[in-house]
Amino acid sequence: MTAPNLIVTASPHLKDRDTTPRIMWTVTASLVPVVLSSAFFFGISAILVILAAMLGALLTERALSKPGTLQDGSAMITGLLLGLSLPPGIPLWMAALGGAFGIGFGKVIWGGLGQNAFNPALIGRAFLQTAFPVAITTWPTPGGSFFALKGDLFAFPFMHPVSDVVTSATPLGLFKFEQKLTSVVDLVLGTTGGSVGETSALVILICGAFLAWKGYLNWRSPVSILVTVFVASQVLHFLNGKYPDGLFMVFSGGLMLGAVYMATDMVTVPTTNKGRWVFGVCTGLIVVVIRVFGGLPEGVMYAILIMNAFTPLINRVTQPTVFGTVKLKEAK
Amino acid sequence: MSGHQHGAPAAPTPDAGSSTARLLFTLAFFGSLAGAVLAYTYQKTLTPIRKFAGEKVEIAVKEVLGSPARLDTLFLVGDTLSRSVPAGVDKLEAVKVFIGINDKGERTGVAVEEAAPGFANEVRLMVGFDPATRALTGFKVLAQSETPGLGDKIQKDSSFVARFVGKLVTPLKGDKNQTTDPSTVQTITGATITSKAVIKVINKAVDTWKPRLDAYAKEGGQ
Amino acid sequence: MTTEALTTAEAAEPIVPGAPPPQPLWLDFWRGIADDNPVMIQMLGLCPAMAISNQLANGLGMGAATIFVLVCSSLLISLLRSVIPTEVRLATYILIIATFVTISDLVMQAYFPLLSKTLGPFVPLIVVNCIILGRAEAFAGKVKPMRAMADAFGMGIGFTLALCTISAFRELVGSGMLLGYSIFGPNYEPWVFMIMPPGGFLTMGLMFLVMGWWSERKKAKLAGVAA
Amino acid sequence: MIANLSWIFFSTLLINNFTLAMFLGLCSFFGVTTKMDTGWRLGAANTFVLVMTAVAVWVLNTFVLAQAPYLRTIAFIVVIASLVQIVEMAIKKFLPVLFRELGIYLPLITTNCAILYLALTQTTRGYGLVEGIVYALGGGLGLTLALTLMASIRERLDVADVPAMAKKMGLVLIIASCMSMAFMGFAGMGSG
Amino acid sequence: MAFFGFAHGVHPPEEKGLTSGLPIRRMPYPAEIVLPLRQHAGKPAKLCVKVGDYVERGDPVGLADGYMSVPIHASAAGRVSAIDLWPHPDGSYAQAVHIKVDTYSMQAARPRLVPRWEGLSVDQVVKAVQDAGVVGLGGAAFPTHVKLAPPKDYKVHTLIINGAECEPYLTSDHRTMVEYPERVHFGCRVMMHTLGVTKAVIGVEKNKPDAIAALERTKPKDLDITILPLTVKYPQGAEKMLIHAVTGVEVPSGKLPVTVGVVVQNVGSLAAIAEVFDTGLPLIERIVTVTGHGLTRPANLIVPVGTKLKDLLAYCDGVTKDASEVINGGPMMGMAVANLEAPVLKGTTGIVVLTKDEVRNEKVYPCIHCGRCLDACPVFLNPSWLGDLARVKRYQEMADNHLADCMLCGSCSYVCPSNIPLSQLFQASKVALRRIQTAGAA
Repeated sequence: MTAPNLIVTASPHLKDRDTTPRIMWTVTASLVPVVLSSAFFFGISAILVILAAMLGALLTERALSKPGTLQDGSAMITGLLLGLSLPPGIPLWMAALGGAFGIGFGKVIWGGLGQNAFNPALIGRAFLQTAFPVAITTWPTPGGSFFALKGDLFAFPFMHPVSDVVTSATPLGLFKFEQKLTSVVDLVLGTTGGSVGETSALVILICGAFLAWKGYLNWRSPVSILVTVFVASQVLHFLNGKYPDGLFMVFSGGLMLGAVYMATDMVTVPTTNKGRWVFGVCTGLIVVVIRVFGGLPEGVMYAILIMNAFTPLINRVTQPTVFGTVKLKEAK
Repeated sequence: MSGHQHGAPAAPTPDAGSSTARLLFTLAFFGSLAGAVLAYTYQKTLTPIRKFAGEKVEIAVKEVLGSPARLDTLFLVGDTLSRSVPAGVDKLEAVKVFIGINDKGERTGVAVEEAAPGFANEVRLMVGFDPATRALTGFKVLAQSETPGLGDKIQKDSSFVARFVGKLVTPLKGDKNQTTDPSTVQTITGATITSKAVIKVINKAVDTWKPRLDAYAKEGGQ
Repeated sequence: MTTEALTTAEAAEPIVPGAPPPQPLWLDFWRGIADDNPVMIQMLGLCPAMAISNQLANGLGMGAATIFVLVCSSLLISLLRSVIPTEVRLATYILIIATFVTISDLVMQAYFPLLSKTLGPFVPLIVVNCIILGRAEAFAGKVKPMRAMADAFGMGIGFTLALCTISAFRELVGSGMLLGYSIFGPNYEPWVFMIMPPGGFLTMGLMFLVMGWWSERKKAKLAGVAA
Repeated sequence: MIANLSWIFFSTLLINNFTLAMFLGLCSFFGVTTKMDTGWRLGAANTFVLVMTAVAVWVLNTFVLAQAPYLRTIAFIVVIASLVQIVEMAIKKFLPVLFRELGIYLPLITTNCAILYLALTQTTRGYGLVEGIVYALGGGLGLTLALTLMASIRERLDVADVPAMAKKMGLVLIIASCMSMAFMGFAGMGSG
Repeated sequence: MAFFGFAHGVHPPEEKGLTSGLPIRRMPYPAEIVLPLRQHAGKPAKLCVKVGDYVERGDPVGLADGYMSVPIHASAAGRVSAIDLWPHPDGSYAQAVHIKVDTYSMQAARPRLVPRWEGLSVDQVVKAVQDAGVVGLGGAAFPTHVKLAPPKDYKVHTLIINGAECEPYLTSDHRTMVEYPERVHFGCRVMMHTLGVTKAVIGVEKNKPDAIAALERTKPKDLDITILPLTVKYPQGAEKMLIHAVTGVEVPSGKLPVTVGVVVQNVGSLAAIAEVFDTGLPLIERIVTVTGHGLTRPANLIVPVGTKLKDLLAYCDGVTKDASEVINGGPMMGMAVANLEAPVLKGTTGIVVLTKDEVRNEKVYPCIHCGRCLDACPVFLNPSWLGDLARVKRYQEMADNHLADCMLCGSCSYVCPSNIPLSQLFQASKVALRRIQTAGAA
């Protein structure tokens, strides 16, 4: 018998096949249909916006982080999700800036992957929302030629977008400011105004279900968000007909994208399953409160960010009960 | 005390404790000195402060009423209007309505102060309107803390202010698009809430003050 | 006062417990601007440093008011340091400071009404600015008037400089202007973010980051030399 | 009335949060938020003093200061300092356990600008007694919320691999910025 | 019996098919056996032979040193050729007795008196079991006689027999149950008699239907023995998990099973007890599963204790080219062996040879707080948070977060997508914590 080339490692010697990069890249891959649907509705503009956001995120990660962190794919997801949550006509420099801001202040400065308390994509989005409130609420009309540029994509960096945009309000905006409801069929299919990747609720839902089935997404927070939003708005609708019904609320705006892809970012939501329920229910309630009573038509981004801030607290109070300690507590 | 200067321990008294009388005296002395100094400063600065406050209101009134020849001021006493300041209230702080009168002695409009919650905080306006026709003569922002560059257009964008002149408050409505409706105003893109707050303030002003003015007119006051 | 008595007084100075060690006057002054900058190093007075720093004019106004209160109160406290009993010194300091704050508030209302309006309650809030009470307690109450003044000026200018840096940055990026004059031209897309509250925190954070980066670099260099 | 009070409460708690939007009480916000327990305890103590101050300020404004508005700042700061002192003594005497936990933070409250800010704005806005108390409650709870959240995030960061340059204060301010940004989502609430 | 399983846990690939169908074979005696004196939990045995002595099979070479200790017996007849420090499977060196196996010996044990268990008092049974050197054969090697005499303060009502064998690859217990069910039942009878309990439950994972069938078939009519099929999950065989699965009761944190009136024993140990009261032979050989994709011919073997691993592997036709790690025990909790000179011990359940592809990927990513370890931990700890604490060396806080309840089952490490060696960190932290506590006490 020949002496084998032995190595010695610590137990356990077996390992589940999933790795962090594998999770990240699967999530990225699952977003491909969402990107394709956005390209279908908004043409080349959608692709350009997504690419710009990704470029901003990846370059910042490359410049500020330790070498080799690009491979884990998390910066890619941040850029992709940010791009999907922006209006298709936003100047590209803004999209890239948002990506850079999200990665820089939302992730790298916290110590990199796994340490940040807030979702970097949403930090980038919130920054853009606050910094350029007009550009980010200018919604071009979907449809038209594939190669037609919507809005002033190529505005000179740091300069005002100049060309006029053919705008159409988002369903939520229409409702908030003009009390007009959009049909649920349009919302589900996505033939409405809105951000690049948030319009087609159906595609997102299918992609999310696929991820959940593969086990790369914890279904608890998205399910609790969607159910809470539906129930809460249905109750409001029942109390006073001027408030929108549950179906409209669930399928409009960025709720689907937020619930499926942003409220499941493992780093920034509670680690405990109990905590994920709490997170989801609270996020859903805040979404309804902001949409119905707040000044903004859409509140998913803010709701998730606010609950991100609560995450360490939720984690703390929802720690699992250690095996064999229930009796001890009772005895005390 | 400061919490940040832990390095400085309380100095022990050199003369082994001052008497309570001395402590009280010191505090009383400095207290009265401070009071005196402040009273003096207050007297000195009161005139310019009041002048500025008065001027500010006057400028606003003149602006919303289109520089009338003469201004009449009515004060709110209880729920009715009166020519005299209610007892015990400073003239500057009393709730009042300004009536613009042109050189022919006709009433051109009235100006009142009104406020409502905006996007960030309260929006306070001077609203000028003609109580007879419910037509707006203009408005001026007295206080707001809306989003800079967006919501604050209600103060800084004169074209927005101009959109309101001549509109009928029956009541006033807002719309995203350009409109020719006499009681609809185009809102600011991206600042719908603030625009609506302005509209709300105007509606509130007309709704609360028109009955009071009508009642006052019925009683024969002019 | 004879020369001899003066020498005795000089020698007696460090006996006051907790009194700062003797130093050249210019160092008393310089310390507040650089090594002991109230905002950047001691992290005092952060509230006004962020709350009113969205325009350079505000920073200047606030800085001026603070310098006024700081210098006047330091001078007065230093002058009266032997009169005020230790037990009630803090109460007296607060009285003195509050008086000067109210004076500056009234004067601003009267002669700079617009600035006073934008600064709002932050002028009277100078009373609780830890810098002022801190200097009174740690310095002015224990040294001679000249040193107290130098220190107060230094601290005040240090505070104002920090304030101006922050507010200039925020105004420049947030509206493309400085003191109301357009710098980047009419087509500049302002980052409204910077003049909103999160921008205040961010700008301050950036300053601390730059300082942190600088001190890390220095540390690394020292380590490199040592190695 | 109820609508007005709830507007005061929620706008102070969420939209114009004392810490995150008005930049008040930052010394304690940055200074004592390394542990969550101290964070929320300080917040609770602050809330208590805020409510007491609101009552005291109402009394002062109604009965004492009407004739001498120029003495407001002095009167308020003296009242606040005494209040804190009284509260400290009362807690020490009647709730010694709580005092042991809160003791070192109580004097810090005097220099917390949120208290004086409350006194001043309560005056300029002409709030009555009930409005003042609700305002103080909103402000105090907002403060507590910000302190607790900040502390819980910082506790989590204790085990994180934060870059050296951000360790001291930089990151804490970035966190504050992010939280402030998140709370901007409530803007415009109650105006719709 | 509310539950037949437990919450959480993981599902590593079982890989038991390699050996589960192979009958147990006896391995021929090697040329030399090495018997470390430290083979069990508790004090090592006391040496009682010297170089040059001739020992028969079953003669003691080390005697029990106190109550928490058992003797070590020669597993083959031969001459003591050396007593020295020799590689121990745990990676250290330990005092060991070398016996040069007598090739011409019949390898028959000395004739001995077989005790009749029915007539013995509890103390005598305990003594007999201790003298026979019986320890838990599930891996921990806890002296079995100690379990036979639980503290008098507790009333034991159930004997639970652990036939779960949840570790992947291993089939030694499985084959024991299939081929020697009578011995299991006999050992069970002795234990029940000694403990004075009337009820016994044998827990067997559902993936061993042949074992369940064999046990059912041979079940004695006069005893209340239940054979309970358990869900297939790792670590179903952990003592506390098994008790929870069988009785629905959680053993209080930091307490022994006996506090809830339960004694747990491994099927292998029962067979060993049966051997003691059947033939009088002490524990000198055991059933070892030699398996893994890195091994040419996997097998279930009766191996004399003290056989060197290299001899064992050679008997199985050696390892394949891509073999990269040899593990003493199961792949989840077993330890990698650095030196194949180390011998098989009483507690060696199996030897697994892993290939390059199976060995953990060593690139460690930061914790992304995915929460998978929380779902995996059988004792409901928060390994993610504990891991963070361990990284910054906050051991005291780890203790406050129930580090002591961690049984190092490795489920968290197994699921961690970031490859964080959680269970290794916890082991190190436990050591560090003990050091801190001793230092504090001193």
